[in-house]
Amino acid sequence: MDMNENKTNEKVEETRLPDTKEGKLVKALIGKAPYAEGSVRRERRVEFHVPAERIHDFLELASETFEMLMQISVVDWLKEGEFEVVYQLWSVSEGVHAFVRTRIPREDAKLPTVMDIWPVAETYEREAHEFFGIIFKGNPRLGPFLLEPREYEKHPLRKDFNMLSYVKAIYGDDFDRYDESKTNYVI
Amino acid sequence: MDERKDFGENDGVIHYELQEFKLFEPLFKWARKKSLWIVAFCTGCGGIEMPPLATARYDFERFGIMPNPAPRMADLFLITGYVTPKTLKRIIITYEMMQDPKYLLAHGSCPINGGVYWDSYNVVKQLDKYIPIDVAIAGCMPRPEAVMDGIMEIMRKIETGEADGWKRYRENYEYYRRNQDKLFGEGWREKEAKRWLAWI
Amino acid sequence: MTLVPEAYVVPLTLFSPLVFGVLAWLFDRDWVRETLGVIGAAVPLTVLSLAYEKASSGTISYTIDTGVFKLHFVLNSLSWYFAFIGALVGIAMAFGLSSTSRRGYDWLFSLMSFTGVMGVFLARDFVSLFLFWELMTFGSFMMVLRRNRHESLKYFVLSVIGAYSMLLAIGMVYAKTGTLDYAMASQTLLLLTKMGGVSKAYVDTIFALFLLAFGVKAGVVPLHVWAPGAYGENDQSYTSFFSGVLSKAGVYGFIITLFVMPSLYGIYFAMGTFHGHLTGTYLIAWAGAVTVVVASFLAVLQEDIRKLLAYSSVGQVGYIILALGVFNGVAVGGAMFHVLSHAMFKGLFWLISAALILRTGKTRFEDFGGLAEKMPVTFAMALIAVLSLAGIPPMAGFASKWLIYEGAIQAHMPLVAGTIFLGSALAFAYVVRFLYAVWFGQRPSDLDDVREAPLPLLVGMTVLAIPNIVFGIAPGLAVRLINRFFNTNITVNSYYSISTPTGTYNALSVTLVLIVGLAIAGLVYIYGANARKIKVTNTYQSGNPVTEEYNLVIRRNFYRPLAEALDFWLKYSWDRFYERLANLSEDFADWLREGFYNGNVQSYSWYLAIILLILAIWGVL
Amino acid sequence: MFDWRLILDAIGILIYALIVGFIFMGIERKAMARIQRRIGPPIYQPIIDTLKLLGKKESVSHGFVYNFGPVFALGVSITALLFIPIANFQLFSSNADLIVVAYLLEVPMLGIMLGAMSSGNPYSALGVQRGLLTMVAMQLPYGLAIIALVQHWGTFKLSQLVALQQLQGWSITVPALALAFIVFDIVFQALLGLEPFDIITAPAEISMGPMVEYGGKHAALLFTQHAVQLFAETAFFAVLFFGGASNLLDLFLKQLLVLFIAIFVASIYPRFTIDQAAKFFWKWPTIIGIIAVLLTV
Repeated sequence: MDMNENKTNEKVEETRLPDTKEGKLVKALIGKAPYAEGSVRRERRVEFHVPAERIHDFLELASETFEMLMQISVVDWLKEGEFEVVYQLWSVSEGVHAFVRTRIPREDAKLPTVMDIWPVAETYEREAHEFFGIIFKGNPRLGPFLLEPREYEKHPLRKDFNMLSYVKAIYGDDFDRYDESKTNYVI
Repeated sequence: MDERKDFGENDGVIHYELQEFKLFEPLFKWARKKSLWIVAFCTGCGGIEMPPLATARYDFERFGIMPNPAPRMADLFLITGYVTPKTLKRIIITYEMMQDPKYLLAHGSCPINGGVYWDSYNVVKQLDKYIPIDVAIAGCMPRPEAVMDGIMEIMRKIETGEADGWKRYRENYEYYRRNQDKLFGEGWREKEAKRWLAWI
Repeated sequence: MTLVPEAYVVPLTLFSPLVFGVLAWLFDRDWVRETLGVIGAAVPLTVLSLAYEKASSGTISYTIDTGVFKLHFVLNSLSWYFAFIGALVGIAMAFGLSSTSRRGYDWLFSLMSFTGVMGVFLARDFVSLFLFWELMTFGSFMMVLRRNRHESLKYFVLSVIGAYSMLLAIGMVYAKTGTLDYAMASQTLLLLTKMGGVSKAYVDTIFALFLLAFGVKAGVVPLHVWAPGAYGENDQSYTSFFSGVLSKAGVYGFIITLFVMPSLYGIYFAMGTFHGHLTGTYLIAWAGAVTVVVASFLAVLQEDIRKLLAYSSVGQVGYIILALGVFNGVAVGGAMFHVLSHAMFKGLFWLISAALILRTGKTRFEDFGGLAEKMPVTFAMALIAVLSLAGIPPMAGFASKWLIYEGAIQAHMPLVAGTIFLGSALAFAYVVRFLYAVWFGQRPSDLDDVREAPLPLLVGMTVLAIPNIVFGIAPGLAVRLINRFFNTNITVNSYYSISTPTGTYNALSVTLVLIVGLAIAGLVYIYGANARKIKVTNTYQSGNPVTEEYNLVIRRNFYRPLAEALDFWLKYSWDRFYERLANLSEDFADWLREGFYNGNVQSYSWYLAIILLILAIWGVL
Repeated sequence: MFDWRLILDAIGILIYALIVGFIFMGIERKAMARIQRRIGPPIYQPIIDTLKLLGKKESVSHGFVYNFGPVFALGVSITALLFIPIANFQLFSSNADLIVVAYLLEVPMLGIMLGAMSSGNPYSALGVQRGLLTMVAMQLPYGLAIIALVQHWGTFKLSQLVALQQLQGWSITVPALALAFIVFDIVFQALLGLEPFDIITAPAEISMGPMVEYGGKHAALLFTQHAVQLFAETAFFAVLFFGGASNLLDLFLKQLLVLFIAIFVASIYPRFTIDQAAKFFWKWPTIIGIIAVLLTV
């Protein structure tokens, strides 16, 4: 049963993936990690979608070809109630840039840390934690990081952060261009 | 030790006696105008306007202006763009380290009223509540010509004695200090210094 | 002279330290011990000062007849000069010891080595030289043994090698000449050389053995490995004497081999010349040059205050050896002068380190900092010592170095002279390291209750600091003394001005012009705004606020880039070489023991048979 | 008792050296600007700068040594200047010789370092470290160049050196000394703190190096010191290799020549790191220096 599924999957991928360096990379990786979906965006740019519970396994596999973690970025999809965490990897040997996307619910935003694969992930995870409130289990240094101490736990880059009232509270009278009744502001 | 306590946290930056040079004051005034050294402290996007100013096209060195990395020798502090609370702390510390007379020139609209970052939680809206500005240049970003014009303006003000930001800072120190403390919280210098210990 | 009869001068100088040392050891009570010790150290100084007139114009001889052989001692201007320097540092050491040491043991052995040094300086024959040499080595060895067994063992092994080679050389001299008196021995030797009674190789061997013996004590590279440990693992007050004077005993030995036995000139000529330089002295000059460079580089890279000073001491003695090897009047005069100035500034340095270690209990640079405010007088002394060591003009260190420069360049030894330039820059580098790490910057919080050094130590420092300035401004004083016993080719125009055949140095005019310059600069300074004192935390750190809690000062690996530039050379170490050699010989001895003493009676009888056979072949049986 | 003529000469030369030194600093900036196709500041700009620094109404200090450092540096620079024969003014040069002057020209650096270190700023410590290591690196070729010179002329006295050169032709006309000249010129870049050996101040990197904590009158003193030092060093160079001078104009032209060589080299070379500088100094300049000294033995 499984075997069959895998075969069909492979066939689909084969038809979809171009016969280039990138296509081969994706194919090889998907072969090892059937739970992930992969595609080629353009030359030197590939993309994977991975379920959140398998992200650590996948990144461990991927780290064989993609030696470097360049960044961890987060997108807040408010209407869908999800955060999309994007691990940006770079393959030094192949010269290919990979986006590994995974989605987690906003209410229970938890992910395993990848510090054991790339120690540099510590910094990126701290940043994502501070700005979005995602908890990376296993990272020992989550806590106040870049922002002013008073902004900790406010997660200012979340879409539902009430920027205007926060700014009003801090800067008070300086914030003179803010008017509750207006809908459009001219800068 | 006791004397220092009286001065408080800022180490007597404000409460000291000025030297009066009665005889040579006009000479020194001329020299101050002709030799403005800039603290190389580029905040925000205006920093990128500095290379054209310094290089062959505009060459501000012909007016005796020189970028100087050490604040103790410098005279002119350029705020080149928006100021975040974090930068502002450094700006205040550097400004207090500069020796009187010192001048401050603000680039662009951000230091004036927040500019495009008017609704950002992280950009200081009105810089002259925290430190005194001598000349502000409007624009987003001002072209090098405008900056040159601002520098000419500050030279004129030095000559007429209008550029007295450093005096205002000393006289109204309580006011500035109150605003700073309101934004950063009391005892921010020591707290901030300790915050960075974890990084070292 | 009337105060001390002539007959008592030498014995008082020689034995009063030892006698008082024994007394201090016996009456081991506070105050009593210190008083006795200081008296013991003060007697030679007093006696020598009183004997100045007599010693500089003539000689004071003294003979001890032990029945088997006679020990001759002579106080002439050369030995007076050395003994006086020794006594001056000795009194400073005694003052230092009275605040750093609380043990009769220290007093006994430090004063014993004092006596030993005096004996070495005053001796006129090889037996007394050897006896007092061993007394001196024994005293200093016991001082190290108390603190560190391993370092004392290193010192012991090298000293024993030195002692044996000296004994061997003396034996070789005695075998051919039948006398032990310096003058007689050298004259006979010269005569024999000329008549062909002594082969060239024989003389070369004597020369080499003496150089080995004295080189160990002077710490010539590669025989310097004992110095850092023995200087460091010691009472620092005693080290001021150890490094200031005991190393000079080695230098004095070089002087004996080179000049006191004047006929050895002939021997140098017998060794031939190399590019117009006498081979023998040329080798000494290069040994000195290598010592200067190696030891100075190592001093720059040290992380421990005692190690830095120890290596610097080795390097400075290297200057003296180098100048002796240059072998012209000016350079030898410079060497003699440097003996004086090195004893003064390095003694001062060690007393300062004694004060620092006494008050803080720390030795590594990373634990010090910001002490200039807490120990201002010690700091002023340190500044004098630093200026003198770095050779800043109106200081004794400059005058002596200037003579060495002139001598080396005049002698047309350009590469040797080049190493002096390098060595002086390195000296700048390591004294600045010392100043920076210990006195300036942010103070570690555990040093907040450090007090000024105790009074006796300060007195000792002052005793050594004053000559640094006096002989700096009046180099003529020292050169005049040196001219009494050695024809240096240096003209003394006045107390303040000396000139060599090619150059001139007027210390007073330099001092005066410097004072005028400082006055002009001071006027500019005074005209400006009044300076307001600020805290050490009010410092530019790219706008970051600075807190007392983190010490920003660079304390470790200050000269890292230099270590990087030298990484190829730093892979090799004499220390490791000797340790490997020691291990090898240990293994070899083990192998011998296991091979020979295997408990088998049969093999023992075989050894006996072989030995008998050998003896039979040799014709003994 | 006093030699009034000598004292007047000294005062006159001091004032002259100060002005010309400042002008030299201005020329340095102006020439750099012209090479970079800028207009550049007026050549009297350093005087304005110094006046402005002196006219600062506030002054801070980190303690006695911090104040003493610049004063000491300026004092020693003045001393060094007065022992060099400047054109037809002998000043005090009969009282001291080449070695003394060479030493005195290095001591100001120690003064600056002493003061800078006492501020406790890590940037100044870094600058001090680099300054001293540059000194260690350059000292060997510097010494070799001087040795070659002395061995050839057989005297340490600067006035005799000048006299001999005026009789027998300038030093650089002697082949061995021409090599020494090359070495000395490389070292000269480091003495003046110009590229490629300007890592001591490294303006864009470690904020002015040792001088980071200096401002106001202290910085004015350091500027004045730099002017005097610049004059003294160029004059020293001219005396050693260009046969001194018979009048001030002659000397000025020779100094200008030396200065322009330094400026042109500085404006086209990037900066060495400190271990690169050490390795460089111990390679080519040392080899050339050794050849020079062996040729003059």
